[in-house]
Amino acid sequence: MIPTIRQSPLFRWTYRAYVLAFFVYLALPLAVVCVFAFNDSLFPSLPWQGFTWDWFIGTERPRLGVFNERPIIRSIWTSAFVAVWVAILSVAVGTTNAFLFVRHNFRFKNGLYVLMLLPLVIPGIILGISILVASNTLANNLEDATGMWFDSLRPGLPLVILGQFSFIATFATLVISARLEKFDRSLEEAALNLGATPLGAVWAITIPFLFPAIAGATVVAILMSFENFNTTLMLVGSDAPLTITMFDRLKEGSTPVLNAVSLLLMVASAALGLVSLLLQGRKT
Amino acid sequence: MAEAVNDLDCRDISKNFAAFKAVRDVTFSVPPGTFFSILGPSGCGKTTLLRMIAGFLEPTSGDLLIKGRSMLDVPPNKRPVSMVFQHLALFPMMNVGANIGFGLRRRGVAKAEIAKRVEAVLERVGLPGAGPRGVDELSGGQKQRVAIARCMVLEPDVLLLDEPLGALDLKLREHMKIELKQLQWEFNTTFVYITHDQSEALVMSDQIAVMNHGVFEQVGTARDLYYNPETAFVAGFVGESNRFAGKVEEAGGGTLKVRTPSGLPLMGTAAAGSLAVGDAVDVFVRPEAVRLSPTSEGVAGQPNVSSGLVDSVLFNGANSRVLIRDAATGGEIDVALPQTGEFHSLKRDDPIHIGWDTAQTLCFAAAGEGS
Amino acid sequence: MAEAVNDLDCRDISKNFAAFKAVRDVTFSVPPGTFFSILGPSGCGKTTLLRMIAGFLEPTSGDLLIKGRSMLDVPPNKRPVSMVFQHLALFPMMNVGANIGFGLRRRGVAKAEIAKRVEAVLERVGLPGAGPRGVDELSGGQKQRVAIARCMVLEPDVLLLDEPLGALDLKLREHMKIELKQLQWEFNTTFVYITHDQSEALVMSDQIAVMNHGVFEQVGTARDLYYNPETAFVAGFVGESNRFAGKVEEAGGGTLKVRTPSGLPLMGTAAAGSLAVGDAVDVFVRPEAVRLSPTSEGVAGQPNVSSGLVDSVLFNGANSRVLIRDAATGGEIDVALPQTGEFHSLKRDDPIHIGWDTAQTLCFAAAGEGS
Amino acid sequence: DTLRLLTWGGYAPENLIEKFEAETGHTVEVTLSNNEEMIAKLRATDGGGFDLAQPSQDRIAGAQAEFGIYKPIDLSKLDAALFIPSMLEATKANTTYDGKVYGVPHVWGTSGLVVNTAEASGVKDYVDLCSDDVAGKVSYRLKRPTLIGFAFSMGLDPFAAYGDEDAYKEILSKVEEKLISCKPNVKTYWTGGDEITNLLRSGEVVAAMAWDTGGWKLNAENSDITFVAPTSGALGWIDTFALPKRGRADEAAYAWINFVMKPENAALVTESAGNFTASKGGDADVNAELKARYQKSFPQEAIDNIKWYPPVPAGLEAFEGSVLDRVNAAN
Amino acid sequence: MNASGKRLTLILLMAPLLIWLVALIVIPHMEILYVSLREKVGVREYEFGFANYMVFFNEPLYWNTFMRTAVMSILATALTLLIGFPVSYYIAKLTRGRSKTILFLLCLIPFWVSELVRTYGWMILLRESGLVSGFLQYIGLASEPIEFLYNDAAIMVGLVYTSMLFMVVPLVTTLDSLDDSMIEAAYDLGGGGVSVWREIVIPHAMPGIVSGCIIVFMLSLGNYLTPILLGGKDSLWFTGLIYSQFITRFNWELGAAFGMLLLVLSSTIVWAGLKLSGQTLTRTVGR
Ligand SMILES: Nc1ncnc2c1ncn2[C@@H]1O[C@H](COP(=O)(O)OP(=O)(O)OP(=O)(O)O)[C@@H](O)[C@H]1O
Ligand SMILES: Nc1ncnc2c1ncn2[C@@H]1O[C@H](COP(=O)(O)OP(=O)(O)OP(=O)(O)O)[C@@H](O)[C@H]1O
Ligand SMILES: NCCCCNCCCN
Ligand SMILES: [Mg+2]
Ligand SMILES: [Mg+2]
Repeated sequence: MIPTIRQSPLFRWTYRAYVLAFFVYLALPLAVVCVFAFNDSLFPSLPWQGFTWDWFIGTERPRLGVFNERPIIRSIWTSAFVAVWVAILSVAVGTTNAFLFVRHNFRFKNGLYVLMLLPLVIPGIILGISILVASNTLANNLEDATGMWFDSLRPGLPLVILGQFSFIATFATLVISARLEKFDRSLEEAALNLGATPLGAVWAITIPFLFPAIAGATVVAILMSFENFNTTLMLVGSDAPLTITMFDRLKEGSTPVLNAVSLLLMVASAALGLVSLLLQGRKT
Repeated sequence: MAEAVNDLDCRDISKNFAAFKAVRDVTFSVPPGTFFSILGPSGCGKTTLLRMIAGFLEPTSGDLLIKGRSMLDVPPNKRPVSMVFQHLALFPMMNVGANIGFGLRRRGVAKAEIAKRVEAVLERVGLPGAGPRGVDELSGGQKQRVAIARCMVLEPDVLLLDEPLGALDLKLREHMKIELKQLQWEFNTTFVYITHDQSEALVMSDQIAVMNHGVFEQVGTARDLYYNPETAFVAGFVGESNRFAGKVEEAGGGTLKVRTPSGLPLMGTAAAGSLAVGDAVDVFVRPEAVRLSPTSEGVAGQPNVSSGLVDSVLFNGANSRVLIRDAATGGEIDVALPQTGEFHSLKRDDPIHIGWDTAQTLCFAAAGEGS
Repeated sequence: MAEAVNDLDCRDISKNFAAFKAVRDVTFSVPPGTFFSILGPSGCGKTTLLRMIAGFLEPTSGDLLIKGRSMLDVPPNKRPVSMVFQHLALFPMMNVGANIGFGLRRRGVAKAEIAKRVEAVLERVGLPGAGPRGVDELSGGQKQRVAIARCMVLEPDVLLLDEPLGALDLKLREHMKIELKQLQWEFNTTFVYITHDQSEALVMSDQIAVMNHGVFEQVGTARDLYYNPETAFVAGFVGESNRFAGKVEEAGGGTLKVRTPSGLPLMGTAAAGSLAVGDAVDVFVRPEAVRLSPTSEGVAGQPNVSSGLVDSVLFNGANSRVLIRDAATGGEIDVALPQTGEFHSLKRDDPIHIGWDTAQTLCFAAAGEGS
Repeated sequence: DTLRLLTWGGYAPENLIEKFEAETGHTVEVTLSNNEEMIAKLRATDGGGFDLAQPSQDRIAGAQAEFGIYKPIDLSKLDAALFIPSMLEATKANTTYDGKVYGVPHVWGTSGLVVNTAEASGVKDYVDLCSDDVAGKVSYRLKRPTLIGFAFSMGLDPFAAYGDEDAYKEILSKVEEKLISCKPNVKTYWTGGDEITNLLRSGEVVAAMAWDTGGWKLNAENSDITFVAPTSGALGWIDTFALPKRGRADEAAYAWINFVMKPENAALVTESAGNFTASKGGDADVNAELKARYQKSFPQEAIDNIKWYPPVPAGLEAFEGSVLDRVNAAN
Repeated sequence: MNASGKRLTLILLMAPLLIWLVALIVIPHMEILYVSLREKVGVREYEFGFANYMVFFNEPLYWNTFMRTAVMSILATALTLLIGFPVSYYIAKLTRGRSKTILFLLCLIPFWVSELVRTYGWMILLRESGLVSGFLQYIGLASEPIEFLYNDAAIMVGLVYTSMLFMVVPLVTTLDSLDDSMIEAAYDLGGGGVSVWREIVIPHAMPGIVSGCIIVFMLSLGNYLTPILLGGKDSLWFTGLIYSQFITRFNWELGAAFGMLLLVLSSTIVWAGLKLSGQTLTRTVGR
């Protein structure tokens, strides 16, 4: 149960074995994907044909490596572009929301809070569809009325960003609120008392205090944006983020390049996760 | 109202939270250099009052002057007062030096000057060279001193302290009581200190205001409050007391005869106002005012006498007590054991006689409030 | 060991955490019905010892008997001891009744019987009818009582308490001290109580073990410890003391002459072991053992005399103190003001004379440990 | 300009794009898709987001009627001489809506059977996929070509019934029955070209209804596997060029069409997509192996037997959809 | 701060929230509700009515798929909980310091790549010519290749895998906050393994359990990729139907109706779950 309560060795070992098996289960598919990034074969599956770096650095079709695959490189940039915007928007709105919900009392606060949680429980595809339909109607009406074109209301990166933001903002709000709740208001009052202006106190004291949560929320937002598929699928236009490109590839013409990209992605995510952990661990 | 300018004047200050009156028409003045404490039970409005002085709450009515200047329209960051918060509110993201320099930076003092002043104040609080240390690396007592240094570096007219010792452990608290008093002496700044711990207030203060339900019940020196409480609340809240309810049977010449419901006759003094025959009264007797004697002769000369069995002996070194179950009333009486060690062999169920003086038997009109 | 069966016997019990010895060869016995306290500074190994008794830690060596039966192979849920945890560990997901009934349900007691016993124990701790209340609706003191009731309903042979008052505020702690003692008296159960607050231990206990660095320094009644400490650590830790370092100049007839580095001569008693001329010693004098006098004649008869100026008066009602700066040594001496109120008019810088007895000047071989 | 191209895998190989960019100064961004998604995307964007799309010729007029997502092609900007005339004419006819032409041909090919002849030599027509000796080792898509193909191989003529809703429904219900009874034979309904290629390669599937190119690609690796034109006729499709209504780079789009239809460029497309194009002389430079495979799969009578898709009337997909759903649900 | 300043702050803080929720959540959902109520009567012709909903109720396929999706999602949620709970408990209560952090981080690993890649990994493993089948043949447990892909069990594996993180994180957080002394107290009072779990651990973990279950359930219900890629010929998923109505059938009206139904279904099940466990959304998901 807990370390101070003795258990039979059999139980202890079974338990450990179970936990080990669990982690093997978690690691297995990813490990397989990584290993096959080095398979010297045109297909990302058995049999094993030997080791090669081609799927990273190959320059000749069909053995074109990730680094030389223009569409893949471009979609990575697209994903990064989307992720950065989603992170900026989510964290900004998450921060103001945190201040609103933690610091203020107003009518319908509870109702608004539940509404704010709702995106967590709306299936991603529905979020995507509803935004698609609404923006489509809006665009049609605007275009009928003005005779101008409103391309940013049509599927494309702006909508993808908004679609992802619509639910990632909830995560950011929760992460940042949790930290703000732990903030001792008297720190801000102390700053006022020492001569800081109200905004100055928030800037000098509260925001630095929130920094680990803001950094954490940024990382979470970037990771979630990078991996989002369902919502993006419905809103994507001509510039496809990486997951969508990979999905298309999976339908037509997959090679171990997909594994290679995945491997790179894992390395990047791991690095990002570590950085955020270090940031969070720095002060708590 | 004071001739010389006071550091702080509160005039009929009140604060209502919706219908609830947290502070009611409180008026007091603090002359320069005073250690002024506000003592009262939890929820009596101490923090509310202090936060009005600091500017974090607007008074519902009344005026508030610092050095003779009204503060009502001055925002907190412009008032010449500094505050030490209950949990100190040191900025965890800054080191000690940055914490102390914060206020100076806000005032736009030059960097080199800030460094100089920070080091100077650190020296005064006994932490020379602690500037680069992290706040988390400090002990509780050191944090306390940094919090005070952070305020003192701004040379405030008044330093406000909201139960700053509340979070410390027992031993450290004892120690810091003395240290705080010493720091105040050294800086010679006006301190307004709030606490619900009477021993803190008694030990440190020049003046103490006892607060209850939003009003000041009495303002005076520690001795005034202890020996001459003006209200039953003060008598009960400041120091330990045995408390009896009763009715005045005879009144005359400043001496009252009171009888408790169980029939015990008590000779006492009217502590405040005048009391007439038939008035319901609360009577207070301090444990150390009661004399013990193994025989009835030993207390024969006392105006108040009684006897009973020892219920328990609470040995606590110099502060030992004995709880005596009064034979006549069945009530429990708390008596301090003499520091001489004379009665240290008392045990449960030993018979004992007690007696005490009229002057130390304070009677107040019954109100039903107290600690 | 004991002829009559003890409720608890610890025999040479030790606990090592890797290389660190948290508890070293501790041996003690607790006869039935005793309130046994273990008093020691933070980190001395109290909790470790208690958790071994409860079964949450395995001793590295030694044996542990309850009612004469070794407990080494008995898991915690089978031991006839119950424990009140520091933060009480009341189950927040259950109401008061369910909390108290938990242990009975585990024993398969019938529902109706459980309800009866729960109500009975609630009555005994003064909370009749509180069964359906939520744990969060209780005040600190009430929670305390529920935690005790939850254990007592199981009629354990020994009740273990790990600083149960630590989380309470000052006033409540004072109150609960007395209440706890009373509950123990009523239930007539053996209590093993650990604390680092000497006043708790002194007030409540029949027997106190003073623990330091994993060993028991002294076991005895509160008075033994206070008046006859066997080690310098006990003398310093239990009660307040003035402490002087010095060297033995003369030894003979149980009386020692000691001189402090600043030249003050002290006449004292060797408290433990024998001390020879030239030995470095620590000397302890209790504040209440020191007599005050405005004139040197007033203390002329005392074997130890000195004089100085009042540094500060710490007024605290019956527990007032005066800090005197000794003229000879420049050191500070802490003296209790007589409860009679005799010296209450003392002020800073008043000249004063002090004196104290040989018997109350306890000398220990210097070791360098203390509170 | 940037040409945003919505097309099929293989129709715009990297080397072709590089050549085009070097020649014209335009840049090309490719989005891969299929017929349904092309229409769905263009519907959602109201014909925006892309400058050139490549739906099949049979799926243009209906979509235009319903959603109005294309703009007419200005034939004067195209070099008609680059196209095989018969194909150009047929495509123009099929993609005319309201008197305007919306599509010109690019790549053509067929779907039929890809068979591992060593293990499933018996599979000659779509219905043979339901025979017991290949049980559990066949695959096809749950899409409209499957319905059409099975209808033909069951001796029905779905194209003839396009105009007659009831007759068409009648045919569909028969096909539905067949597909449901055939379901236990199916390993999985494939959804992407890659998936079926992998299934055939690994031997997990030995016969499938699939595009000809897939069969030829596999043949290069394993000579047992090849494309077989079904006895009831392969289904012939032509993927076109169509201009989305709100495309912004028409210049580049026309330039692209004229560029890729040049024989030497068309050969590059064939190289990468595996299918022949409507470019006149475009097959000249194509490598001999591919031609050989093509000829092996398509003797003259098989070519003559190809069933070319006529335009799909608007709304027909709804019936087909529910049939497919029911097949999917049956068990 | 004075009253009008406070008011201004409130308004400024409220604005982003309201813009976000109204523009991206409320209006779009009203919009699909509106679209779902449009009946298609001809080419570019629509009428107001419930025909799209009737289609759903009259077509057993849709109805069955709907139920199937719900049941499978509940099953996936239960499995995730069962598998994840012991592990969360292990991390929260049986490890300390560094190893706790490391194990917790290991739980986040699947999150490092997109669902697509995770699923893709499972395909490589489970297919007939894949690693699992190969391994079983290698150790002699199977004599010929076995197909693990294209069935509901494979979907389950994928769903549980994809959701695990969202179960483990809230569980570890709540279990972490269970004071060891609670468990010790229960033992001390005579409790044994089972009773301590039932009466102390599980009730304490309830908010985490509910929070994890809600998220996992919603993720499973709303999943698209896993059933498509791992599922077999019978493995229909309701989101797949919605997708195909929108994308392959161009029938936004029916798709919108399906979307609304999915929303109603999910809200109902979540609501029922909250009621049954006596929790609230704010207390669980919104911690
Ligand atoms: N913002 C507020 N709104 C409503 N009531 C309040 C508010 N702040 C304080 N109160 C009430 O005013 C009374 C006085 O509160 P205050 O904090 O001043 O007490 P205190 O004397 O400082 O107590 P403590 O010793 O517990 O800190 C309490 O009853 C409290 O509940
Ligand atoms: N599990 C452990 N591993 C290593 N060292 C430990 C462990 N538990 C306790 N210690 C060490 O043993 C010593 C005694 O600890 P213990 O908790 O018994 O002290 P304590 O007397 O109860 O102190 P406190 O009054 O602060 O509760 C301490 O130095 C502590 O750091
Ligand atoms: N029903 C028309 C199918 C069109 C297929 N185009 C396929 C291209 C494959 N590379
Ligand atoms: Mg307060
Ligand atoms: Mg301890």
